[in-house]
Amino acid sequence: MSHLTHFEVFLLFTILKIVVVLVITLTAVAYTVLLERKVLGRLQNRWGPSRVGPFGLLQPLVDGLKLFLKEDMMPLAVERPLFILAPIIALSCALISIAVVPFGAPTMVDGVDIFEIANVNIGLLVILGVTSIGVYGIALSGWSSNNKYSLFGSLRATAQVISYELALGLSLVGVVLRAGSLDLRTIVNSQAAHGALSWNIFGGFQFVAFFIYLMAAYAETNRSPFDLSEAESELVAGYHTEYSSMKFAMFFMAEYANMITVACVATLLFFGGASSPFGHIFDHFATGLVLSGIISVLWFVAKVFAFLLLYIWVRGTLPRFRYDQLMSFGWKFLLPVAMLNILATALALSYHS
Amino acid sequence: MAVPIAFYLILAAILFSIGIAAFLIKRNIITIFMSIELMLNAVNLTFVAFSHMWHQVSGQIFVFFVMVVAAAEAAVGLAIIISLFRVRQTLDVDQINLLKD
Amino acid sequence: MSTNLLAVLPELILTLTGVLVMLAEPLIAPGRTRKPLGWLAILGTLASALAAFYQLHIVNAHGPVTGFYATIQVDAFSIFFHLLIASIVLVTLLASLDYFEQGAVTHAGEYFALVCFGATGMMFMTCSVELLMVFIGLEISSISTYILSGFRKGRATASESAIKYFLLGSFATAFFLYGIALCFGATGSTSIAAIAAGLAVTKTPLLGWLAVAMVLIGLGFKVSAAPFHVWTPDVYQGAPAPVVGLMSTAPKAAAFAVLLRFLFNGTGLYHSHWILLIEILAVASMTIGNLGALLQTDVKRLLAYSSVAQAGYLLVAFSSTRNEAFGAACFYTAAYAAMNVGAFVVLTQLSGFDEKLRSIDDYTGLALQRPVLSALLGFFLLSLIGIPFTGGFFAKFYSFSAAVHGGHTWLAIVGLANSGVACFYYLRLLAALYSRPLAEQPNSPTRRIALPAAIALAATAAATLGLGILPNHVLHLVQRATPQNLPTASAPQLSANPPQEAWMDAKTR
Amino acid sequence: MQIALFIIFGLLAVAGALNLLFQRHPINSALSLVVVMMSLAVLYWSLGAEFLAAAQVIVYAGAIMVLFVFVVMLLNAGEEDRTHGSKIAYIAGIPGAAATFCLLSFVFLSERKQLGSTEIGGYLTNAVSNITEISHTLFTSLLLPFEVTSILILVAILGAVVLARKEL
Amino acid sequence: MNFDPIILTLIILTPLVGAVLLALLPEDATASNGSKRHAIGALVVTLFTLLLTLHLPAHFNYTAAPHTFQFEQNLPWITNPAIRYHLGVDGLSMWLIVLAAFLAPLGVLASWNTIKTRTKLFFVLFLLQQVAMLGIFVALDLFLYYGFWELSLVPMTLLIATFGRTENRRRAAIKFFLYAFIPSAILLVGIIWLYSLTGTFDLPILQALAASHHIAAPPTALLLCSLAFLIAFAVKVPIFPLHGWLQDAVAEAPTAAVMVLAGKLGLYSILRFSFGIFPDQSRHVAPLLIALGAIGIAYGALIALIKTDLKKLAAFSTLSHVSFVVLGIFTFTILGLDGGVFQILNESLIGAAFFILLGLLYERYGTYDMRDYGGLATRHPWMVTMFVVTVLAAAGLPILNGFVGEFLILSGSMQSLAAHHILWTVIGTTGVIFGASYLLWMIQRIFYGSLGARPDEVSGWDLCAREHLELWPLAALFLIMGVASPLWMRAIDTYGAPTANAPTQSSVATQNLLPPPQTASQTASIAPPSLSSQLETRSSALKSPAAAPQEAR
Repeated sequence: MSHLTHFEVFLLFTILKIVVVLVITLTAVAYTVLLERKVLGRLQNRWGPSRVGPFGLLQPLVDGLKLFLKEDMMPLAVERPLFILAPIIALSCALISIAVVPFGAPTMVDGVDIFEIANVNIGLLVILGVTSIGVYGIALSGWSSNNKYSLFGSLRATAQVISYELALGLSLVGVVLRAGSLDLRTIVNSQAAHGALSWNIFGGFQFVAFFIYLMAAYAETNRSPFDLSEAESELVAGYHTEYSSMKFAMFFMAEYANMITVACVATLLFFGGASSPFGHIFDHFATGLVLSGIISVLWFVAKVFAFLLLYIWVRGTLPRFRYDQLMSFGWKFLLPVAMLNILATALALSYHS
Repeated sequence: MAVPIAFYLILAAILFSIGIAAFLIKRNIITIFMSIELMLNAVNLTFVAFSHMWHQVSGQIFVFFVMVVAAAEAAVGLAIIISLFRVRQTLDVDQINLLKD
Repeated sequence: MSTNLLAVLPELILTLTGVLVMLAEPLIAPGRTRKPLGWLAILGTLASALAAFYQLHIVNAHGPVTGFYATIQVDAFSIFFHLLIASIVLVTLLASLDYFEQGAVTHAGEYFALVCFGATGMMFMTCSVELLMVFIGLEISSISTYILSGFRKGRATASESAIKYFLLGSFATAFFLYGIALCFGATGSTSIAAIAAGLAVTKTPLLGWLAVAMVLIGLGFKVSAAPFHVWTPDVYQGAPAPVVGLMSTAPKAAAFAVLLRFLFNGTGLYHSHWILLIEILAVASMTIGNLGALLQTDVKRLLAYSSVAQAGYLLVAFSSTRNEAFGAACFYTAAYAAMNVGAFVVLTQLSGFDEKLRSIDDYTGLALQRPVLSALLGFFLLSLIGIPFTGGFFAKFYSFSAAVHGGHTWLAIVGLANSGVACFYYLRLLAALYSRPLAEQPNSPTRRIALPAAIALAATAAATLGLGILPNHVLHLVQRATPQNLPTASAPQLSANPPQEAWMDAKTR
Repeated sequence: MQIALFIIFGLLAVAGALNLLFQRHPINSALSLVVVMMSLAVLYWSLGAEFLAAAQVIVYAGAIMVLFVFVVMLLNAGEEDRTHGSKIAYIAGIPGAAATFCLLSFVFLSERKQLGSTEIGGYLTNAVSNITEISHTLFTSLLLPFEVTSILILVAILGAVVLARKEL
Repeated sequence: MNFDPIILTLIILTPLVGAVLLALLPEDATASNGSKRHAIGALVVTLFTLLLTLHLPAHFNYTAAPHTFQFEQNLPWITNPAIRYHLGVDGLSMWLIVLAAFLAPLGVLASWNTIKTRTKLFFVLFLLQQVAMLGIFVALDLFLYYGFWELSLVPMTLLIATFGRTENRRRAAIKFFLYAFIPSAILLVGIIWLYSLTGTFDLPILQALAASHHIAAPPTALLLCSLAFLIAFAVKVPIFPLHGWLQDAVAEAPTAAVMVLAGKLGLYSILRFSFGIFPDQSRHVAPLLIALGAIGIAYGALIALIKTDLKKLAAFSTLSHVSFVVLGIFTFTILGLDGGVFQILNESLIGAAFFILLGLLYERYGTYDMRDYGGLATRHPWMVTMFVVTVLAAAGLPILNGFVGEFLILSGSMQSLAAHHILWTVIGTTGVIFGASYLLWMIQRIFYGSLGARPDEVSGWDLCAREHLELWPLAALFLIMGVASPLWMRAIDTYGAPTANAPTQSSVATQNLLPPPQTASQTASIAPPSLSSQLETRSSALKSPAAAPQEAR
């Protein structure tokens, strides 16, 4: 590749990374759905999908096919442009935020870090920003549907997302304070020294922050027990009542992609990201650059997977909140606690230094 | 290729002027409010451009504060709009005309 | 006490008071009177005024104090405005203690807190020498007044007043900000001292001029100088009377303080340029304000236009030399505050929470039923007209003579002509008050004025009279208070140009 | 790259602003404004203000404008009517805005040489990163405004609660 | 104890304190026919004031040199602008003060029964009016004077607005106020302009400066400034074309207020300030003023002839009378000036008596329309006597006071024929004849002939004791002043009026040759020794304010 300029290499690698990550993410999305259905099934003492393919492994493919091939219904009274735009916003925002996630140890090939699409020194802010844009998808879908259930759903979702974004952001401040940076790699590195002991959640005493983050993230992704925007017992299907076929699938994918993003962020911020939980103890087993890179990626994936399981587990066990409970929980409990956490962290840090 | 600072400033001026025009022309209170936000954004761009020019970070900090203030203003403004709508059931400025001689 | 703490002491006390009021609010059962909160706020304001006196003591002994990396500068000028604002707030709070008892307002606690916070913002405006700080202070004061003006919720006029104030106020803020941005562009700093230094060497003077114009537009809105006064009548009409008393004086005083500091200390170099704009503003305000007031039948609207005109008279003072302009403008602010707050306190007392009395005709013969209040209102109106030996007279006198000394005799003449026109509409109200109604009503039992309101009235009347009889002391104080730019801790950008070389270095990095 | 970014996103911003002006439904205007803000975020980034770019997206596009959209949806605001008032406003507004623009751009163009030009990323003083420098300034020389902003926010919260709360 | 330095302050303060006390005194709600306690209070206060003022003629130095003031009190008050609390009287003002204080209790008595409601408000305002009037007469600082001048407007406006007779009162009040206020704003401009030139508001200093032509300004500007003064005073007098407010105000105002409405304030101000500070300029416009005065005499009398409303008739009669004074003083002869000053006193007394009498009629019959009256002489013999005495005094019957004034004025006007056309004297003299005719005709229509439109309502109630008390002192004064005028002239002569005979020190032309003085102190050094020493003493306490702004710059 010597005839390529540095910039062209960079461009090529980037495109390649995007494609690969996109494919993997979408596949992960599909199989997260399957995972959810299976785990939920087991939790509820039933089998879950099991007919298509071995253990139902082909189910996501078939579901996808079905959604693609179904007739795309467009109700008459909708605001057409926004109605179409909404799922696109939702999905693209969900996918874009993956771009700044470093899912492996820094591994340079031709001067390009192959385990992270874009190295931005304000990666955390980018994620927050992009996810905060994602709410437009939900808001607009409900409004453009011209359906009162949809509108209610999207109003709820909007209010909920705005409310919990505060707690979410504040919960991350402690981590940022510890790392002294918004760069995700730096944050990961700050907790890589002694393995799990130096993870923010343990060594950094950020378990309160993690708890808040978890709550807020569930609310941000409109997941149970905070899935009020699509509470089928009250609002039919909430903001995507009027959606069908591909557009519905996009919302669906957006939700699961968001889950994955949240899981990634949690991993990065609280669980040492792609670093090994055992610190550098086993480093000598994987001395090669690529091997150590791949192992780090595996650690990362494992942690994310654990999170996804937690998501599903929570969904299987916890009942849905009432709307006012949700709001007062966010404003009156999470927010103050998050502030106290910041205060405590800052005090502790200043004491240490 | 380098872009003259003046271009950024003119872009900001365009946005600011459109904001003024929208403030005067739009008839929906919320949209009027939005045009104010547009004007603030134009100012922010000016600040950032000058901050770049002077290599002074204080311009960026000013923008940061403008954002905070804009958020506070949005909260209050929208609350006022809601309380107004509760009483009047309209958002049209031409119908918000009880206060006249 | 550390310098920083000393520098923000009055503001700090007011903020704490506001917070305390908010914290104490839930302790009072719903439906119970919120007066204790009001008293708490009053005590806090008093404490803040005392703190300002303490500052004065320090400043007298050791000279001006800067704090927080020279973002604020406590000098006699700022202390004067601190005291003025504290007094206005004090009077407003006293007058509104009972006001909120009359109506079914459940947010009296929040009202008191908001007044305290708003006053904090205004105080910060007057002592900041960093435009960012000015901006924050301005926003605190503006936002709290937006809210306060819509405080009689459920009344269409209240919300309407609030939204109009809010929209036009924010619009003005955008201009103000643009002005600051251009200042920053011309000098590379937003600190007033640095701007003054930077403008002397800037290579982009046009930006500086534009900046001054934009800031003038923005602050022109805030002080309701014509042609940026359009919000004033509507807002004053719809807002609760005590709040109008507050917002027609305190934020304006603060805005004028900013204007003084910015124009004379910051962009004094461009005096010859902005003086033209000031002249236009002054003439337009006086003329439009007075002509507008002539056509009004609603008393609050009338006073709104009158306040536009008063802003014009005040701006006349700016056309003079530095020291004199400061003296005259500060004196005017104080006198205007005394008489205008007084007038609105009387309106509050006469008209009650529901504001039964709206048009001038509603006031016919009121002097016969409420003699004391009417006499006071008459006195304040006379002061607004500018009868000698009231505060209003000397305010105008100093302002106009400042203009004459500054070589703008024609401005003083326009001002005088306007004062003549102005007495038409003040008199209409005054004559209505004192003319016997067509049908002699039976003597209705005179409502007693509550003690706090009586104190407020006595204070404003005494201040108006005092400024009229002994203007010297105040004038000396304010003339002494003319602030100087102190050298800032962070050295201002003194280069003529953006640092191109450094930038080149950076590029090659 | 700088010029490409500037042209693309500058045009996008102007288009968004114009769309805000010409759209009659508030929600469309709001979305146009979001477009403007996002474009500006890119421009900020190109001028070396990464932190602001992110803040622009998070605060402006992600919070403030969402609030706008939320209120539009909540109040179910419809399209605005063409009224007599709007005609007057057209007559007054367009020339006023045009005059402002002409004045501003005249000044900027005439000072163009003095103002210099930009380079992508732009560098501030030799600080490690934009955020470090911002936070350093923020917590030293501009500490007071930062602290006082809390009062501002307190006031805003207080006001929003007072005004928007339904009376029983 | 020597009261001299503080007597003037006491004179002003007494009614002021009285007003405050009355304001604090609660209204007597139980009294059926209106509360009397405020009336009694006001009477006590005004009588006490009168007593204090009598100190002045008793201790007055009748041999004092012209241009000197007695009973002076000169304290620094405000340094920027240099306002001093400077009071003092001379021959011009001394009797006016006594007169004003003398009329006040009569005014209270005249309002005894007519003001039934809001007595408190009425008497408080009345006393405030008294304060303002006395203040005008004693103030020697231009600014202080202006303050009292403006203050005099307010209670009067309120009195008219509140106690006006008809529905027209609000309009009349506003009209009165505007007519008085706008010119006085011009006056203020003049005062301030003068201040900016000389750096002082102090009248004696200004007079000295003016007399020695040390006011550095172009002649035109000085003339304009003098006109600003003159216009303000002329409206207050009122001089002929500026009398628009008089008719309405007189028609509306209650008797006690009307008694002080016109005449003496404006005329005194012209004599004191226009003549004092602008002797040359005043002389310059004298022909015009003489003409206006003469026209005013005739015009007022002629209009009075055709008026049937008594109040309006009285208004025009007042116009006619004050025009007489204008005619007199602008002749700039000793005779004319003395006569003018004397006539001010006369006019006030006669006017007061006249209005009191009209008030009595109104009190009984509730109308001012002359056509409703007739043949009252038989029912009210005392009243008709008083009416006739007053009318004769007004018409200038020898041995009554009016004669002295009119005679002096007309002869003064004859003396100064060089300065103006004889026609004006002739017209003025004709006015006297008209004056006599409408007054006598009025007597004839009211008191003689058949009973008027409502004969059945004619009451047999002649003057009661209180009314006698009001009128007899006046009637007695008419006579005393008529036969013993030197008693008054003695004091008036000490008023150093600028007469045509007095040598003018330099002409306007030479004035320009003088180096323009910059400050008061500088002026003092240029001025002749005697003057400069005087200035030195006066300005010793002054911090030459004209220089102050320059320092500030």
